[in-house]
Parts: sequence; structure tokens; C-alpha cells
Amino acid sequence: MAEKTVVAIQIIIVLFPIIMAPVIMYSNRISDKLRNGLSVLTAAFTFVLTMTLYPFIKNGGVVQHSLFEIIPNLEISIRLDLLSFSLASLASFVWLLATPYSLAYMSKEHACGRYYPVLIFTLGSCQGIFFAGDLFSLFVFFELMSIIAYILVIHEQTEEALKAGYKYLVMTIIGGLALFFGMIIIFELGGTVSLGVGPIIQEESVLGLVAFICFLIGFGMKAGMFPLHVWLPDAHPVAPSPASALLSGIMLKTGAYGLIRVVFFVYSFQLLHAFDWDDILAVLAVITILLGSAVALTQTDIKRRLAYSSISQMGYVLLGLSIFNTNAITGAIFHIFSHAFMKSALFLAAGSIIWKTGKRNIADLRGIGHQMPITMGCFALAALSMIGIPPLSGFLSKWTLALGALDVGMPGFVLVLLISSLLNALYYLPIIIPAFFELPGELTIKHHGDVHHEPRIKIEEAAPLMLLAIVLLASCTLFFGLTPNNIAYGLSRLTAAFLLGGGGL
Amino acid sequence: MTELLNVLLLLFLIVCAIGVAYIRDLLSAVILFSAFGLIMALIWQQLSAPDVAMVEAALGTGVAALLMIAAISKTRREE
Amino acid sequence: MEMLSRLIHNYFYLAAIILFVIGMHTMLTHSNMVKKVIAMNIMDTSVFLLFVAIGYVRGGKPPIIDGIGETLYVNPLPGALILTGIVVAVSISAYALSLIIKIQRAYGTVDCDEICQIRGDE
Amino acid sequence: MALAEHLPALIVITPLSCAFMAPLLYRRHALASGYMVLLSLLITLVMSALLLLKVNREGPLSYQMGNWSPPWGIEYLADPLRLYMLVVVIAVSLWVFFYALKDLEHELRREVIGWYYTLYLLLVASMAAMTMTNDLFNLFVLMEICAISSCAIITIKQDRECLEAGFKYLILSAMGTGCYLLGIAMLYMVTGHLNFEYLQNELSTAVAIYPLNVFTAAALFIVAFGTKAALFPLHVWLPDAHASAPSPSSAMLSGLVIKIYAFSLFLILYQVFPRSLLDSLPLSEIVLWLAALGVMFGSIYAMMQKDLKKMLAYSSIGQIAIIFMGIGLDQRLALVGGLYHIAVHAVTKGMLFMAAGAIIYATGVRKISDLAGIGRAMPLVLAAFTIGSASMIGIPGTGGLISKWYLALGALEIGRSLFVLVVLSSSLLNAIYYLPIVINAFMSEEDFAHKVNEVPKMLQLALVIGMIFIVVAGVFPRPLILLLGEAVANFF
Repeated sequence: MAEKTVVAIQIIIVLFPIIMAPVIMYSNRISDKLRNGLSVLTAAFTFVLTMTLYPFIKNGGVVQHSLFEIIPNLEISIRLDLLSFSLASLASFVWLLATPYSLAYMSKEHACGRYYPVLIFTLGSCQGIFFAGDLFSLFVFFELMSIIAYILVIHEQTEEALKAGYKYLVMTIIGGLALFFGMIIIFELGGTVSLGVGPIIQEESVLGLVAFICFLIGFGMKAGMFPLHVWLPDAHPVAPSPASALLSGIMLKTGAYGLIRVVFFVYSFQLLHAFDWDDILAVLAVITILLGSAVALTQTDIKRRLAYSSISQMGYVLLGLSIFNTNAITGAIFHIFSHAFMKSALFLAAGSIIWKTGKRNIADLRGIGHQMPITMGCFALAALSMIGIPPLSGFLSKWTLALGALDVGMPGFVLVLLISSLLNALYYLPIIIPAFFELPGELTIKHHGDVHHEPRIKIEEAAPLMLLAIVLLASCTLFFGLTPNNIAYGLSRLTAAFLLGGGGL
Repeated sequence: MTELLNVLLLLFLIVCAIGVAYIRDLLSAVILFSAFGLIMALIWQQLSAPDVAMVEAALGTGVAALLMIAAISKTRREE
Repeated sequence: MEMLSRLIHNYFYLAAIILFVIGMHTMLTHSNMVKKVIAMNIMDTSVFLLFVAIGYVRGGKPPIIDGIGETLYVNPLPGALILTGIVVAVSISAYALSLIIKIQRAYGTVDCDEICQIRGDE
Repeated sequence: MALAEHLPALIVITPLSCAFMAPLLYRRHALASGYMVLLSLLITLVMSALLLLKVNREGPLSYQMGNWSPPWGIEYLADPLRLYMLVVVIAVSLWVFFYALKDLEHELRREVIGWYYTLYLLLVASMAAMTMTNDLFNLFVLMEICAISSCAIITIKQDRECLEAGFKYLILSAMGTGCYLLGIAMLYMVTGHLNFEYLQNELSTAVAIYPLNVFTAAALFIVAFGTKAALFPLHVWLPDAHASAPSPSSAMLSGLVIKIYAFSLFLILYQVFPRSLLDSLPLSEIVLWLAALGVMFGSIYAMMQKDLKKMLAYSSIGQIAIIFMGIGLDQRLALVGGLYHIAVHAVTKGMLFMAAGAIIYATGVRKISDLAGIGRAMPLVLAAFTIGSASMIGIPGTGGLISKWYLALGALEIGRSLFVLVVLSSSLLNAIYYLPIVINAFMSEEDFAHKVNEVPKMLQLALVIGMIFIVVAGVFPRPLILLLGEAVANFF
């Protein structure tokens, strides 16, 4: 494929959803069906287009193309390499599943005319982040996505949602300003913010460190890194479930993606390593992992528990990033994939349960496995994968991460992974086990004198579209765990080698 | 001799200015201000600027004071 | 000491600055609006005095050429500028005074403090 | 072409002459009078643009008023920098007038609208002349004209707040001009010149002999222009004056009038004081610190406001401080940022005031808390408000980002990261008080409680033009930035 075609396809991938957003908004006036159809169509089209880039990527192609110059030395440019393709394909895939899921889920919700355009717009800006060829365009799309996602967060418009949304917004803006500060320091030091010129910062300087910390703040905020995670457990649960799935599954990853770009393309990772700047990242990552898991234990709302779990899972990615060897980076990137599948599946399953039964409290979920076996089965599969039970994808990513940690002689990190897995088990199993092996609360009370009588529980699954998305995502965790030579793992390996090899520059 | 006269006039000016600041009766303040203006015109004459002196006497003192008196008559006299 | 003697030597400048400070002080501290306008005029006039004093040449004649062939004139430029200045100052005070009359109609007082009180009560 | 030589004078004379025809025509034909004003501003804009092109091609043009050559005559200088400001002034006035045409019918009594046109054009003419004049005393006279006319377009509404605010403004601005005149006297005393260029030549030697005079003059200038441009802590007059005035006046005052004084101070600092003096005196340092304080305090005050227009007025204090910061940092890139911000903020704040005016026009609501849910009732107006807020915060794609970018870059270049933080925290503070308004307007659950009248097409069109400009300034700033970069290069 010629470079020009690739650039054109990328531009279409980014702009098409953004342009479709107002169209969808307008179509809402004509009919709901048209609106829904257009939304799904846009998501599907974006996914297909993204996948067409695969042959180009498989041949090791890298594109860095400057579109136009805003002010001298500051341009909007586009980049395609293994890393951006991995993330972009992942994002469009999850969107492809979450959009049809929304059709069913949102049928009970208000203000759909606002929800779909925003959902699709966020897709476009997400792809923009992954395809950005310089820090500035990355920043632009990052801010665009963050601010638009605000509308998803506050969709319910309850007091609680508005409060969480405000927190989210303020934190986002602080993060954006930190990014701006970091970016301007890079521009000052290196005279450019392009990602295509190799590591811009190769010498140690105080400003360089300040910029690094700024990037940590800006991207770390989005990735839910301690101590900037405070917005996350409030914002993710209040959003509608498909939006939560996207927020946790994909948008957290944009932060991780930004950090990867910064670590490998803005700084030379040898520099970070030589001056121990990577230790900041490692320490924060460890705290994030342990804290996220520990707090998740105390949560009683299922979506809040999932949100805290996201924090700890993002810690793995950051941890992998702070260890500069192939295994660890592979683990980090593969964990981005597997966490996206697992967490989206979990959130969507939780959403189905809430949609069907209105139950959010974990204590009320006893016996739900009898009522919604498929949904809960998928939930269990994803949760087990989270814990790291062998044939699932979560195991594979943790295993690779652990290998990477051992390669550099850091068994402490392996210990952290083990502790966190244990904690994961501690907070996921109490959801799964009662769901399957106990009876629903109201039935137990009714029949407490008559234990022998096995009550019949009617199977009431959520809408088929919702089931489809959940089942597909859950089977992904199984598939990518069972076959170590799958596309996601392969991409992760290639990307890790590509990043450590100097980013193909 | 002229130096002495100049100094005296300037002292007068300062006294008038301070007087304007302290007198609570606005009409008296305006009258003091006119005196101030006229002394100023004299000083400018001393400084060989007769044109400025004339304008000051006519506009700065005459018209301005007239306007102020008009304003006071429409509002109130004491501060 | 040297500075003091220089100041006394340039007593016009000194007086102008003193007047300027008195005018400004009166303008900013008194709450009556008419008083403010009078003080504003004093302040402006003092600067004009300074200007004219700058242009003055000791023993110079007014810059009127009468054909007799005087040799020493005072600098005519400050005078010309000050003419403009006086006109501008008078128009500003006329405008301010007209505002005062309107304010009297609107608030029933021309005292800044009282107006603040009235607005605070609202 | 003979006419081209006289463009600097024509640019001032055209609005000036129309100023006196407008009220006469208004009595016969109200509509025609408005369009005549519009036309005269348009012609002035075309002339300014022509002049800018000509100067860009042939180099700076010096115009002697009445053929009296400097140092005695008044010289108007047309160099790219001043013409940039001139074009901003005329273009924004034209745009605001476009809005004013319809809005005034609502805000003022019919009899005075003709006079409003006069005052408006006087203001424009004086500002246009202020950008070009190369003579300190002429600048003084123009400042007084500007002060009277801007004060008059506040008080023309004749309600209590306007009158009081107008008087406060008048007195403080008289103090400012008094200080300025004293400063001129100080400089005239030691140099005998009023022309910028001659002053600069003379001052480099005079400062060694009479340092006190020159220092005092510099201090007086900072106080004078600081008062006029509402540099913290001399801003006390601004909030009342800008908030109570009719909306087009607010847009003009906040958008242009305070900036013209900031620009004049900039010209005096860089074109009157020789470079050696600027390096040896902490002038820019003082301006810089006052600006930094102003950025913080302006935003903090704005946060506490309940009235929409008052909030916008306080936010102007923070934004003008950003411009002063560009001047105070004394660095080429920062200066470009500050000057670019003049144009960006002129349009942004103008548009925000217009949006506020349109809201008041249609609903009569002024309180921020009453705006909940208004976004669905008046989407276009609130869209404009949103874009304006975004530019205030410095969200990518709006002009606000570009000026902040250059300011931050300049501050980093000379190793003063502290001021980068100040710029960034101003963004954050802006976000904290602008965003809730926008969010409440669009997201609030309850329907808008007040009756909504239709906003006239002209008002909407004016808002659309503003939005387009802000986005263009954020996406294609290159030519302007290059122009400014070249124009300020010879100051360093």
C-alpha cells in the first residue's frame, strides 16, 4: 500500500466519526432507527478501515506525514506504526461491540440524541490520539476526547453524576495544562514536538525532568495513576454501562499510550534509565496496583469495584513500561489488550445486570447466575482472567510481565503481581461464587423453612445484542489466552521489539 | 524682585489649593478655585506666556467656575 | 543638600509638583464629586504650570515677533501645547459636571460614599 | 498615487467626519445613518488593510500632519506593528458596530442612538490615531478624546449604575492622564522633544545627566497606562464600568479600549526609552509582577461574581494582565504572544459580551445562576459563549492557545518557568469559572424558566463571525505570527 493511501485512510478513520457525529445528531430528529443504524455503521466502518491498514503494518511499514504547519516548527502530523495500529485496532474493535450494546442498553435511557453523537465523536478523537504524529496533535485530540467524554460521564444527570463530572472535568483540565507545560518545555529544549525525529531529549536537564513529571501528571491522570486517580472511581460508575466500558477499556489506555510515546519517542529510554527517572514511574505503578486492589475490596457497588480494579490493572501497564526489556514491554502492551477485553466485558455484563434487574449492590447479586447464566458466565470468565487463572489472557499478560521483571532481576515486582492477583481473587470471587452457588436473596427468605424445595428461577437474559457483545469480549479473553500465537500477542511482541529497537527511526 | 513676587504667588497658589481641599462649603471652594486660576494666569504672565494666561483666565477660571457653580446650584452646597 | 538647593532653585517645578500632589490627594480622598472635579482641575493646571515653567527662559520675551529684532524668546511650544491642554481639561470637567447633575437626579446625592451605601442597601 | 500617501490621515478623518454627520442624518433617516456608519468603518478598514499591504511591501511610512516636519510637527508612523494594531482596532469596531446596530434599539432610547454613533466613531477615530501617532503630546490629546468618548458610551444609558461607574472611570482616567502629562513634562524637560524617535535619540544621553527625571517619567507612565488599561492594582474602575454599560460598549471597552493603552505603554517602553535604559531599569520587571498578580486576582475575583457581565469584566483584568505579561517578559516570543493575545482577546471578550448582551436581549437574565438550561433555548448564542470560553481557557483549536503557547515559550526561553505556571494557572482558573456556566447552560435538567424572545439575525451573524475568527486564529495563526515576529524583531 502506498504511503499516500495509508495517510488518506488514517485521515478518514479520524475524521469520519467526527463528521458523522453531527449527522447522527441531526438524524435523531428524523428517526431513532436511522440514528442507531448510522451509529453502528460508523463504528463498523471505522473498524473495517482500521483493519485495512494491517497488511501495511505487517510488512513493517511506518508512516510519518506532516499535514500542515500551524506556527513555525509546530505542525499537525500523522503517524502510523505498530504501536498506533495496535491501539487503534483495539479501540475500534471495542467500539464496534459497545455501540450495538448501547442500542439495547440505551433503549431505557433518556437523551439518546446526545449520547450517540458523543459516543461516535469520542471514537474519532480516540483514533486521532493514536494516529497523531506529534505531541501537539496528540494533545489536541487528547483534550478533545477528554472534554467530550465529560458528556458521557454526566449522562445520567443525577446530582452524583454532575458532581463526579465536575471533578473529572477539573482534573482533566489540570492534566491538560500539565501536558501543555511539558509539551512547551520539550518544544523549547528540542525545537520540535514531532514524534518522528527520534528521541528529542537526549541530555539530562532540570527542565527535562520537569517536563517528564508533567507528562506523568497529564497522561497518568487519564490512566488513573496514583495519586491522580481520584476522579476515576467517581466518574466511571456513574456513566451508562457501555460508556463505562469504553472509559475503562479504551480511554484509560490513551493515557498509557501517551506515556509509552513519551518514554520512547520524546525521551530516549536509555536516558530515563540512566538517571533513574523510570523509578518514579515504577514506584507510582506499584502504589497504584496495590492501592487500587485494596480499595476495590471495600467497595459494595459493583461498578465502583470494577472502577477501582481498573486503577490497579492500569498499574500493571505502567509497571511494565518502567522496565525496559522486551518481555516487560510486551506484557504491558498485551495487558492493554487483555484488560480492554476483560474490563469491557465486566462492565458490559454489570450493565446488563443493572439493566435487567436494577441491582448494583454486590450483596444483592446472590444467585444472579441462575437468572442470567450466560451474562454471569462471561462475567466469571473475565473476572477469572483478571485474577490471572492460566488459560485466560490475563494470565498471559501477567506471566510475560513477571518474566520481564525477573529478566532485570526484580523479583519484588513479581511479588507485587502475586499480591495483587490475590487481592483480585479476594474481590472478584465474592461476586462470582454467590452468584452461582447461592440462591437469590428474596427466594432464600421466602423458602427458608422449606430447604429441600429447589425453587425454579426463570432464566431472564438481557437483550440479544447485549449478550452478543459480552460473549464476544469474554471469548476474546479465552481465545487470546489459549493461543499464544494470536494476533494481539504477536502485535505486542512486535511493538515491544519495535519500541526497544529505537522506534524504527 | 520678580523672583520674590513669583515665590509669593506660588505660595498663594498652594494656600488656595489646600484651602480648596479643606473648605466644606463648595461655593467657597469654587471661588477659591477661581482665585487659584487667576493667580495661575498671573504666574503665566510672569513666565512670558501671555496667550496661555489669557486662555486660563477665560476658560480655566471663567467657564470652568461658571459650570461648577451651575452644578452646585443643581445639587447641594455643602460637602 | 545639593538636591535641596537644586529644588529651591527650580522653585516653579517644586511648586508644580506640590500642587499636583495636593490636587491628586484631594481628588482621591474626598467623596464629594464636585470637589473631585475641582481637584482634578487643580491637578491638571499644576502640570500646565510645570510645562510653561519648562519653556521659560530667564529674561526671555513672549514669542511675539514684532520686527524689532529681539534675541531671546521663551520656548513657544509648551505654550501652544498647554492651550490644547486647557481646552481638553475644561471639556473633561464640563462633562464630569454634567454627569454629576445626572447622578444627583438618579441618586439624590453626589457623595460617593453615600452612593455606595445606597447601592449596598439595594 | 497621491491618495495613498495620505492614507494615515484619511483613516482618522473618515470616521471623524462621519461622526458629526451621523446624528444629523439619524433624525431624518435612522436606518440610513446606521448604515452610513457601517460603511465608513468598512471604508476605513479597507484603507487600513491597503496601508498595511503597502507598508509591508515598501517599508514604514512616516506621515507629517499638515506637512510640519518633526520634531515640531505631529508625525504619524505607519509600521507593520502599529498597522497590525490599527487593523485590529478597525476590524473589531466594525464587527461590534454590526452587532450594535440592532442591540442598541433595545438598550437605548431612540433619541440618543444618533449620538451614540457619534461617540462610537469618535472613539474609533481616536483609537486609530493612537495606534499611529508618534508624538507624546498628541497621544495625550487622543487619550483624552478616547477617555471622554468611552466614558460617554457607558453613561449614555443613563441608569444609576452607568452614571456612577462612568464618573468613577472619568476621575480615575483623569488621574491617569494627569500622571501621563506629568511624565511628558519630565521627559520634555530633559530632552526638549515630544517625537518618539527624537526622544529616543536624546534620552540615551540625557539619562546619564538627569537620571531622576527619566526614572520618574517611566514610573508615571506605568501608573498612567496601568490605570487606563486596568493593570492590577489600578483596575478598580473597570468592573463597574464594563459591566453596567450597554453590551456593544462593553464589547468595545473590554475588547479594544483597554488594549489600546497597553499597546501605547508598549510603544513608549520600546520606542521612546532606549534599549540601554530598559535593560538597566527594572521597568519590565515591575510590569511583569503586576501582571502576574493581575492574572491571578482578576480570575479569582471573576470566580466570585454572580452577575454575568461583571464576571466577564473581571476576567478582562486577568486577560489584560496576560498582555502586560507579554510586554513585561521582555522577550521576543513572549512579546509576540502578548501582541497576538491583543487580537485574540479583543474578539473573544467582544464575543462573550455580545453573547451576554444577546442573552439579556432575549431573556433579560443577567444572573449566572439563572442561566441553567438556556443552551437549549438559544443554542447559537451559547455556542458562541462556549467557543469564547474555550479560547479563554486556551483549548486547542482556539486562538487563546496560540498566544499562551508563545508567552510560555518566551518565558521558558529566558528561564522564568514561574510565569509559565502563572499563565497555566490562569487557564485553570478560567476553566473553573467559565465551564460551569457552559455546562449548566446545556446540561441542566430543568427547562429554561424565562421567556425567550427571538435574537435578531444581525446579532447572530455577528456572533458567527466572531466564532469563525477565533477558530481561524487557533488553526491558521501562521501569517499573523510571522508578521508580528518580524515587527518586534528590531526591538531586541
